[in-house]
Amino acid sequence: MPYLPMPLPLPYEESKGFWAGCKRHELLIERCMDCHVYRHPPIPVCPECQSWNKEWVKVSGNGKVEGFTIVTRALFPGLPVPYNVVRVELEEQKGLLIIGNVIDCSPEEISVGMPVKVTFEDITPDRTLYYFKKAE
Amino acid sequence: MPYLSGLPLPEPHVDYEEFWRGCKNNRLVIQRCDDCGWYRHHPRPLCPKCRSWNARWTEVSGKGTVWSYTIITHPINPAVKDQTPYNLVEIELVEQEGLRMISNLIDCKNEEIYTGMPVKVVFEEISPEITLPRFKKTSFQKNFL
Amino acid sequence: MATIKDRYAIAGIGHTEYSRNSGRSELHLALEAIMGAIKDAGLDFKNIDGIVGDHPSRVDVMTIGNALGLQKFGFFIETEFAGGGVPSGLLHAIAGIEAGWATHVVCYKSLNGSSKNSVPAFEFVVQPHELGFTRPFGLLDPVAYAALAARRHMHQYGTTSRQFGAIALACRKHANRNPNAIMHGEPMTIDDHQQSSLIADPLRQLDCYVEADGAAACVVTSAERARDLKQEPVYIMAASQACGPSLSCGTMDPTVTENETRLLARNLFSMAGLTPTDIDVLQVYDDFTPLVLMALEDLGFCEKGEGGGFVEGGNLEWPDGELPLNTGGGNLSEGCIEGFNHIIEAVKQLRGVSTAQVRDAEVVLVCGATGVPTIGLILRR
Amino acid sequence: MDSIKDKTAIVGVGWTRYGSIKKPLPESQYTLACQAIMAAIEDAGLAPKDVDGVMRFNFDSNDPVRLAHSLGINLKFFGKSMYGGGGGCACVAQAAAAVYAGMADYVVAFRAISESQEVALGHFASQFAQLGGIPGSMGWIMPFGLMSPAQGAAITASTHFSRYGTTSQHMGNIAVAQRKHANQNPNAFFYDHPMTMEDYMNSPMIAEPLRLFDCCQESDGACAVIVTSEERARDLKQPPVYIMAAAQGGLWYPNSMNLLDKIADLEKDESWHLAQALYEMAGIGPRDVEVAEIYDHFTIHVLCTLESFGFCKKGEGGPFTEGGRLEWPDGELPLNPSGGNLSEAYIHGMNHVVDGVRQLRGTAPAQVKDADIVLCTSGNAVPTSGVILRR
Repeated sequence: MPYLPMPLPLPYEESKGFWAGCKRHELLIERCMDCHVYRHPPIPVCPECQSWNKEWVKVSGNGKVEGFTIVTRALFPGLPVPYNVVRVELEEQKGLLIIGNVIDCSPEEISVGMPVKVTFEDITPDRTLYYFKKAE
Repeated sequence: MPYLSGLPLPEPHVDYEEFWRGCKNNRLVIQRCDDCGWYRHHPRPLCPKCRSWNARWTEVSGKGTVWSYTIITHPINPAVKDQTPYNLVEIELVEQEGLRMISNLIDCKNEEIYTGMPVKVVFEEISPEITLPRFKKTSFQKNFL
Repeated sequence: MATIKDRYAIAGIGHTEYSRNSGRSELHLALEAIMGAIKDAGLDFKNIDGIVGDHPSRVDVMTIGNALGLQKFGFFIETEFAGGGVPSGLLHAIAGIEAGWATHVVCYKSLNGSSKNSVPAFEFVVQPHELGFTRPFGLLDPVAYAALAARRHMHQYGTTSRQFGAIALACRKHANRNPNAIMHGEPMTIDDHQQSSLIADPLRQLDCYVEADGAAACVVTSAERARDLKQEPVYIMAASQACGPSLSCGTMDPTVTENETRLLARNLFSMAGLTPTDIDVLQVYDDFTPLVLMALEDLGFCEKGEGGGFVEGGNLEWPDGELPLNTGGGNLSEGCIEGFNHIIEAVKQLRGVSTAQVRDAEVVLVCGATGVPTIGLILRR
Repeated sequence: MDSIKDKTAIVGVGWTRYGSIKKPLPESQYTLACQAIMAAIEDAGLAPKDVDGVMRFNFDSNDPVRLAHSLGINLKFFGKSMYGGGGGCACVAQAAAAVYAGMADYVVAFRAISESQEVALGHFASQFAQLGGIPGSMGWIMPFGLMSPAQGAAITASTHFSRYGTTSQHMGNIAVAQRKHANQNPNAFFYDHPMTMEDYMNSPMIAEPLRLFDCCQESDGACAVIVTSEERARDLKQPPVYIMAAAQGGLWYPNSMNLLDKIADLEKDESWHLAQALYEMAGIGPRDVEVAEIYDHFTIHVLCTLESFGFCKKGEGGPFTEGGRLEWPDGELPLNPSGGNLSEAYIHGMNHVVDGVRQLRGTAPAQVKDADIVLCTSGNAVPTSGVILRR
């Protein structure tokens, strides 16, 4: 079951690897092979050292909520409110942010700084989305 | 059966609704400056000649000549797949030099079309909301001007 | 407030291969071309402090800035009107440097126009309602607009399809000297042109541009700075845009004397202090041959209505023609990079490294598309 | 480096009446654009044919062809800014640059907006259905229900709240101050609708912690300004308002996540970068600014922008809003005296520039006494822009 009845992302050249990783229930983040700095969303060239050499690295999926909102007014037909949107800072690198939802968690429980862990949901036979869960 | 089908139709819009309402009533109405008398198509807020805001939707004769034309032979656009060849004409209305609109000629073989050909408007209902102005050949003899 | 004449220069150029299928994303292509241009200029990425993006915006300028690791966030804008607007990137770059926001600005264009391997466009803007006066009648593609204009020109001035073909022929000949041209190695005769299939009468397939995948980029800086860089500067003598009330009902009038390109010519030549006879090489946006013919008239290379005669007899062909046109092959035969390929070729001519090098070429005119708001440049070495 | 400081001036301003999606104006976006531009031309004492350049917003469908058609003019410079509300002052800036570079003599910068007519409901949904999913970089955010700038701003607010102790009351101070200003401005949409802190607190939650009154309106209307060289400006009808500085600012983002509020760095956000560029070009500091025309899509971003422009320290934006400091006529830094996007109308910040000019002419509805220097900014949290004006 998806957390929200939203259309799925259309993978594009740079994002294909990421979504393929999700399919295998792996959170892959692009990293420069020369200076080892992570970047998300993926882009062909390293913003730190302009190297073209990059690799997908499986990260722990651990992080903490850096900011969040509880949406109470739906902008898309059929969206159940309230729902949460979180911006998570992954533990691998300061400022490595990713957007997601925290599932199995009431709006009152969510706070900035809350530790979370990635989880995966197979939406269709071909497509998997990542979410976060409250971690201890 | 309309001349072309499945194409995007005009969407309702305050600046243009009088034109399409006219077509629905089988009248070709063109925006005309109330101060200097200049016709303008497509419609726009100000008269580009005298910058007057005053304009009136004026029924025109619907007579004109083919200013230019093309026969679309290759369906580059998927919307017209299986509908080629079709003609596309630019009509200059008799009311004013340079007063031109895009349309199609119906009941006319593509080979018959020529630049300068006299034509007259006819209306083709496409949907309950939209009627399109198309053109038919006519002759200069019948009190054309 | 001095005029910009000769105070700005193109210091570096870069481009990818032009192909039917690049196999890379448009972002990837753009970065290759841009990094190539920066290297060509002998600059470091850190020197770049302004970016001018392309239209339609396939590759976001912010993504480019981030990838290049730019430090200073001085200046960014994107062009518009596709082929009419691509060279306007240089004009905006000049304005940005003149205003004091940037010192070295990169301009780029990237597209997978042939393979269509693009991130799908998402429209935030409602389509202009004026399209209701054209689309229901099947006026859907640029080729149809060009066909209407061409037919009228033929009617009014006796222009012929073979004359349109002469333009295609010149571009193809030039492409056959340019290994990066998509149509390299595919010679063409006027009979080939006449026998190619009708697309929108009177336009034939060989009157139309060749779709391509590829990217091109350049670095613009002040003439002063450019002189200290790796390459011989290519100076920008004039840059101007033009848009007037003559575009009518979404169509164009090939007969009026006050159209966009005519206005553009007036602006350009007066800024540069030149006349058409001073132009050694011409790079005119060539999506459809009739529009090139009309642009030649409107730019003042011949009288209105005499374009047909002017393009005949190899007049546009390297090496012997009087006015070599699109010496890289242009959109018609090199591949359509929406006019940025014309800028690259102009710079190559002025550096003396074109594959169809015009002897002693000193002044090149680059002209954007006719029939839309347009832009032109006059460059010199 | 040579710059445009004081080299250009705004010589004409024009605006229309304002409506909203709940009380729409009958005019189209096209008509509104022509109305505002013609008003600005008249205000400047010019004729339409004098105008030879236009700068518009990227979301504005009034392209130069439309304007040339309707106004009957020839243009030799035109362009559009980028990133929606971040590009308003960039329109003015590019106009000034074009004038300074000699590319055009009189350039109009404008925004016409008709949210009642042009923003089709379900527009997104139908496009996604057509495409079969969410395209490009929007795929990183929209599947998670993050699809409006308000929601992005709410995430930023939560971070600001948690890091600095900012409260809803602080954001409310901004909304209430601006509403008071709108009550002075007969053309403001909320002219005769006073609002108390209690009203603010009772307004419905949109995306926690953002309430309805933290958000800009959805408006109909248009604003236009005319930029020319300082030499030409001296001979025209109105006292010139000089452009002391104009700049763009922001961060190079990893991707065009247009709907994601991108403030990952609260310390040095877009407005911080902009402030450095503007103050450097103008040769002034925050203490010299007498009127703050701060782009207000959301109150939280006004607060962030005030911090970034150095009116207070980072993190102290909350307390800075207290004690009527931002309120005309007695506050030390009158904020958006026209009512701004929140309470005058959402003309994408071009109304801020118009009010800035009127302040310096001494003809504003809530006139700040002896105003000499005005700061106008565009949207924070996207690549942004700003101008500093003086009389």
